Amino acid sequence: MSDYLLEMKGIVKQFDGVRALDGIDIRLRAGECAGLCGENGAGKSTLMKVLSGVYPHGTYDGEIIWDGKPLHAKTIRDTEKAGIVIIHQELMLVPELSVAENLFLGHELTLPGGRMDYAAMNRRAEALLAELNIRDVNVVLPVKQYGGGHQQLFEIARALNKNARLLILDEPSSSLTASEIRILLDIMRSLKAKGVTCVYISHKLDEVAAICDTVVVIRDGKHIATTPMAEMSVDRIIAQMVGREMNQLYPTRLHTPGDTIFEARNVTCYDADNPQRKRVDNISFTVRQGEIVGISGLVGAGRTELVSAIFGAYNGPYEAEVWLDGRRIDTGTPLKAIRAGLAMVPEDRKQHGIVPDLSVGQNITLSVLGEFARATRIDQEAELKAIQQEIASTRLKTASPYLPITGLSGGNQQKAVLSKMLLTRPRVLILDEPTRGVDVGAKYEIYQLMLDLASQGVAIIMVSSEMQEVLGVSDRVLVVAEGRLRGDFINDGLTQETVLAAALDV
Amino acid sequence: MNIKKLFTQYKMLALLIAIALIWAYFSYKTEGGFITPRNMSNLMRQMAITGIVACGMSLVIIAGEIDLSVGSLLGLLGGVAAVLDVTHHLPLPVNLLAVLALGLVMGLANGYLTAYLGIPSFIVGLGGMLAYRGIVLGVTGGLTIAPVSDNMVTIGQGYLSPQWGVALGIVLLAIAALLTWQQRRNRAAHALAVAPMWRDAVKLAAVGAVLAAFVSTLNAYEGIPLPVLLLLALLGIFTYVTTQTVFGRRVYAVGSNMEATRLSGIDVKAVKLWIFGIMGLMCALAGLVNTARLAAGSPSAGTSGELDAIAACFIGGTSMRGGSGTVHGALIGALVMASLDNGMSMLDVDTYWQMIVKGGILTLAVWIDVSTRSGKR
Amino acid sequence: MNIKKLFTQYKMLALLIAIALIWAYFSYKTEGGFITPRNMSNLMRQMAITGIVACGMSLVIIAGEIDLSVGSLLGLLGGVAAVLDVTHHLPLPVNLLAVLALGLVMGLANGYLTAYLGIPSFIVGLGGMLAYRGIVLGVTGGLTIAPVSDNMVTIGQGYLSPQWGVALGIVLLAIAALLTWQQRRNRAAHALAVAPMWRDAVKLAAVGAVLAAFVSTLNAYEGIPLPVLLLLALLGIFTYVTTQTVFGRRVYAVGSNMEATRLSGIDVKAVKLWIFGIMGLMCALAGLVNTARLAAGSPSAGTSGELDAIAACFIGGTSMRGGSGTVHGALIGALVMASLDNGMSMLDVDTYWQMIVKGGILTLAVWIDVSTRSGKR
Amino acid sequence: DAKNPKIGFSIDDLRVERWARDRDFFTAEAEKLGAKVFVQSADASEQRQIAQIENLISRGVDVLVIVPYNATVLNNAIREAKKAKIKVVSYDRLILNADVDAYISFDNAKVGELQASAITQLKPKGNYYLLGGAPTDNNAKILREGQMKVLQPLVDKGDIKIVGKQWVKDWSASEALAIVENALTANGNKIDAVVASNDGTAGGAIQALTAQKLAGKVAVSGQDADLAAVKRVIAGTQAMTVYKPLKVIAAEAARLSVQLVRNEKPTYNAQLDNGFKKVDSLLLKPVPLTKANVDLLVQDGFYTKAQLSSN
Ligand SMILES: Nc1ncnc2c1ncn2[C@@H]1O[C@H](COP(=O)(O)OP(=O)(O)OP(=O)(O)O)[C@@H](O)[C@H]1O
Ligand SMILES: Nc1ncnc2c1ncn2[C@@H]1O[C@H](COP(=O)(O)OP(=O)(O)OP(=O)(O)O)[C@@H](O)[C@H]1O
Ligand SMILES: O[C@@H]1[C@@H](O)[C@H](O)OC[C@H]1O
Ligand SMILES: [Mg+2]
Ligand SMILES: [Mg+2]
Repeated sequence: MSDYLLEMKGIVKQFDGVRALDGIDIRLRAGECAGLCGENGAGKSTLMKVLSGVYPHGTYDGEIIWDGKPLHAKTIRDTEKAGIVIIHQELMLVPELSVAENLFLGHELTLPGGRMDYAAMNRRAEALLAELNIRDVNVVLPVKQYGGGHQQLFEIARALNKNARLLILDEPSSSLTASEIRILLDIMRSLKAKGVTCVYISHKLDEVAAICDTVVVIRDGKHIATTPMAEMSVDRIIAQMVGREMNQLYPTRLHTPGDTIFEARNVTCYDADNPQRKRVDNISFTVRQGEIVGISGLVGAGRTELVSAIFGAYNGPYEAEVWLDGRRIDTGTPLKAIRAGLAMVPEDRKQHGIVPDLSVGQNITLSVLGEFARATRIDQEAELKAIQQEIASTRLKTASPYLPITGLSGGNQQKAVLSKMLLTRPRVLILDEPTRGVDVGAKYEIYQLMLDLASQGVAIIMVSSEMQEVLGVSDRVLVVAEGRLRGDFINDGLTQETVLAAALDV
Repeated sequence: MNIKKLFTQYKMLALLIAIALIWAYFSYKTEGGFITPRNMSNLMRQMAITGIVACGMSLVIIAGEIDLSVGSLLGLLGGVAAVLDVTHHLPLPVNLLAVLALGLVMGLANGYLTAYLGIPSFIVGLGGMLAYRGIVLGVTGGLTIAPVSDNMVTIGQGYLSPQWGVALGIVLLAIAALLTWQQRRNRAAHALAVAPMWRDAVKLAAVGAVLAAFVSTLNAYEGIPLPVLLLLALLGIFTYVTTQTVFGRRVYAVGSNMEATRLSGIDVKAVKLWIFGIMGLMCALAGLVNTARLAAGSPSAGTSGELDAIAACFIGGTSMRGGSGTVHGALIGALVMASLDNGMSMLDVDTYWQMIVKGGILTLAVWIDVSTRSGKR
Repeated sequence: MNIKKLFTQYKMLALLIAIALIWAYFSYKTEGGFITPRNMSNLMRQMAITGIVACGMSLVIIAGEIDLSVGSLLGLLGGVAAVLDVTHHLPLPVNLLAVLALGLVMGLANGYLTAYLGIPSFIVGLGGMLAYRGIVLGVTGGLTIAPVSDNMVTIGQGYLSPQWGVALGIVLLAIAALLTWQQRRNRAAHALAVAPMWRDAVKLAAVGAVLAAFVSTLNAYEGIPLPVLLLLALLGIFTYVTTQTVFGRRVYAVGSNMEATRLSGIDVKAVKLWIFGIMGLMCALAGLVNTARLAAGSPSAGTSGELDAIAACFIGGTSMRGGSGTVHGALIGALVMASLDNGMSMLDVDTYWQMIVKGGILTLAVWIDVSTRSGKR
Repeated sequence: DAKNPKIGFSIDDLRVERWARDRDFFTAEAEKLGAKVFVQSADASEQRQIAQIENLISRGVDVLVIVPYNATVLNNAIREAKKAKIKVVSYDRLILNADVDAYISFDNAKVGELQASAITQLKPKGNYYLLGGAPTDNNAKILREGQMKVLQPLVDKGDIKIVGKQWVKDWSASEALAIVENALTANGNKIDAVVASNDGTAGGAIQALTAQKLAGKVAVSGQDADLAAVKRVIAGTQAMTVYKPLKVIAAEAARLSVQLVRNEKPTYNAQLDNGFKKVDSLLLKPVPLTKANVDLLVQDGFYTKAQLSSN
């Protein structure tokens, strides 16, 4: 027996000849909590998918030693049996089934004869959620009734239910707000106390620093270093990740906002399922030219609804008045909104951002394709030139604009979606969680881009669940809670506590 | 607004009202001829085959797939049953078992192609539609195989004796009462709003009334036709499977988010395989009833049966995208279609009008469903 | 392994090889009868109607929708053309315009129901399939409308004179050369790897050979049949639209991720509306050719034409989920199906075998496509 | 060539029982005459039939024998045949508006008359339902004309009442079943006779009657002497069928085809107008068949005794 619970040796994983993992070796001791860090596309998720049997034995090269024995998993079942449990980066819930059914999916409790034991499952589900301090959830309702934040918590509860020996969390906190993250970290501590081994992947490095014993950094599919946390700092992790020093997480703000150009009045959104319930309740606010307004709030507060209603993209009943340059404009559909000078980068990149069958370049020009039309034909040269310019200015990493966009890492996909919207040359740019799942390097570049745009006079509205980011780049911070506007602060010496208090004050 | 909400909440309500309207109209127009026990009996028998297929199809569609081969498969299995009966004089029970087994195997074959070889089910269905029809033609030599033995004919034309019918009605009512009571208890246990007692009582009374009407009407003619009985049994079984069993819930999971289901360690391929297996079984049953009804194995039996079944599912509120739908909805859908067919042909409406009306109703029904659905786009 | 990669890269290659094998086999079996100019001419004419519909259908499927009503719509529009010709003696050009306009309008109606009322296109198609067939029956009174005027018959049975055929071949070759040259220049201008000159030369030579064989074979009989000419023109137009125009790009985007496309400020409903409009136009063309070919408007014309067209698209590599596919692929798919039909019927294969083989080939073709596709699951 | 001619036989739908027998008799006779036969079944699809005829032309047949699915749509296909100097024989059903060389059939008007008069003898008074053939089949219309020739005088006299009439698409039995079921319901079972135009549709009708325990009580006609129908006649559930000696028509047709290829002059006994020209025709005599004279079939070798008695 070695002293390691897990050893992965020389793991190589290729997609169509591209090496996503290029001979990675890592080792974990029992009871250890390892942070797995790396830029977007470094191969973190892929590595964990190899480990958890999503990519079965034989579809990768290298060896996995689990508990002293080689692990040849053919399916997820095999790894779960061994005690390896993973929470995936993307939500993996079944929207039509109830919360309880989701928590037990694949491990249903049954009565004799294959019948579901609903009574037992519902009871256990309630208990599990209570452990996570979630009390406002009815476990017999379908999961689709709950928002992204809640769903992320369900995922965690489901994993806890499986009695893992090794728990892998792939960006569990990207759609959680501070208070929920705190609960998550508490749970991880108690798991650690129980001797559960963890792998924690996050781009929020302070979380890694807070919870992990060791830090494993990978870059371009290669292992860079494994270091005890005691010898590390956030700055050093970043340095290992990006391969250079980064002494600043947020660029300096140099711009000064001008006159008020944008105004949203009386935005009210009703729940699509239950038109009686208001998800956004009569919110009005203004934005000045060249101003960055951050919108903060708890998960489910209604921020996404607010901005999608302004952009004409909310799919439920709503009312909204939008004014630009003192004139009322019609933003009834995204098309009208874009024509009027608005642009929005949506929260859910996969569902609402990228068009998977188009290439990187075609994604970038999708909104402004008409501009390249000569008579009926697209002027491919002009289009390519625009694409290359955009790729250069956002420092989007792609081997060629002709590659399928699905081959890019999350951060680079995000940049492509951003580019698409920037090409429409908006006066008002709405960004909903613009850096969700984006690595530090790319984040910095996105912030820089925002500041550049602001100094060119673009009004920017940024919804973000990451408090530091809100405080780091905004000129002004709005706080939304339970669909209502709870605060409007100038970001000058503004503290997390003030914002949080407003968000919690109900 | 409120009506819309009501419809959203009780999807079936709209359909039941539609059926009531359709029946009222035809009854008025035929001076009561439409609602005579005899015609009701006909109507039920006419819908039975589509209904049986629709039971299986609703599972398939809930799982996010489709099966276009069922019409041909039904024809093939019915044809085989006829050949075994007429040419080989196989005793009925053996024949039934053989045909059911064959149906299961062919269904599993469809499932294998879809789930394990990854061929989209639409294509597998399209291919099967041609190939199975070809095989029927080969098996029957293109001829109508007749006359089928009397035993076999009974499957299609027999009746449950009136006393048994009454007994059945009472049992069903008792089950309904039991289920309602259980549901109340469960909802209470999970702190969900429990409907006021009177409402459940009214509901039960309604169920009782419908059952009484159903049994007495059919008894007033000859009793409950055997195919209708079969359909009732299937309704019960499928409702149980889809709402109470692990397999049933996994069917919804697969249709709603296959990737998530797979990553939960569920063998989604096996689930799909079995769904198609069940579909094959239903084709066998439908094929047997059809052969019994025609008292012959016809090489063109079941032609475009898949469309009727699919239409029934969609009218009954099963979603195109998978993940939601009910078996009783599909059967109500089948009843709507059968009522239209029956009523219009009693009124001697020209075929072309019949087709136009059916096409229109199908579209209209789904439109109403779509536009009252929540999260609409 | 290398072969697999080759197939993955040149999807059409597998299909072309398949066609070559099929043709070789039939030619051998019919002692050369299969590849006589006369039979090639027949073959092309027989595939024309499916091909025309498949052009439109490939757009529809790329956009993530499906249209099951095309067979009936084709029948309806053909029937209307026949009635206008036989009963109302409308001059041919007026008749053509009227039918094309009607096709466009009916296609747009399908599109409106799908895009604006949100009814899934599968249902709209199913409803339309019934309703339009009903209308045909109504319009023709269930009778075959004949005889159609000679002018009209020419559309289906006429030929392009041999000299014009040769001229056409030369023009097409020149266009191919021009496009190749343009492409080389473009790739060079953008510092992309340019294929070695000899490879492009070989490619062009191959195109030239195919064109020469095509024109000379058809000329050896009577010339290029007009429906085939129409199909060629459509191939050109659709290829241009899908690869070079804004509209075409949007069709792919809508099919690939409709929500993201909508949020990118594209009027996805309008795009869908027009796709169905174009589909309607294609049905009108196909209906006209069909009526001309039958020299009559028949109430059952086009029955199950939708299945042929859909099968052609899928065989030709169009993806079920939308977002990818090509028009030339669909036409090659149509050619595969037509070759099988034609060859087997020349060989006197029993119908039932023909159906089995067709069903099998369809499934097999898609299986090969699926299993050689990259990013497979 | 003239010595060993190639014959293309294009049949509407081999799923209709009689055509399979026609095919067998025809092929046997033609081969005796030194010819080779290519058979194609269009399965009730006009498009397929046209394609198949074109393909037969490509195969270089000398004569085409066609049972049209749709009598009116073969114009172009036959023009192609003529261009290739191929003779065309219309078999059993007359092809309309086209240049056919010969037509061979049973006297269909006579068949209709036989059906109607057999039924009127059984049910001189009462409610009649007319179950016609496929609307695409010219014979269906001639049959109806023949039937009406007998029925119209009785209708005028008020003895019988026609309570409904329908055409049955593709001669389909299941379509017939549904039509009669609903007709029975609509008329409260008050139907005394169903004049069905062939045995397939009669089978459907009788199935509907059986469900109402009316089989045998309601008089049903038919034609073709399909095996199942003959058994029904023996059992008494079907009143009559019309026996058309298929061996005769098939043999005559084979002979006629070969004669046309060899440029010999066949004998005809009628001329029928098909809208394009007066077609030389050979019309054979149908025989009414009831329980009384089923033995005729055994004598003719149409069926064996075992076939008729087996069940
Ligand atoms: N299914 C796939 N097909 C093709 N390429 C893939 C696939 N999955 C991942 N890749 C590629 O493998 C590389 C590693 O991706 P992976 O998702 O592991 O990155 P990551 O470190 O998790 O990034 P992020 O922080 O953005 O989540 C990327 O270049 C990605 O494009
Ligand atoms: N009951 C619901 N029905 C349908 N969709 C919902 C429901 N609740 C939330 N969602 C959707 O889920 C997504 C994420 O939900 P979340 O709870 O994060 O909402 P949110 O109001 O956008 O929160 P935030 O203020 O964090 O942006 C949103 O797009 C939201 O529209
Ligand atoms: O014999 C009948 C034939 O004359 C008719 O044309 O088609 C149907 C057959 O039953
Ligand atoms: Mg990742
Ligand atoms: Mg949000």
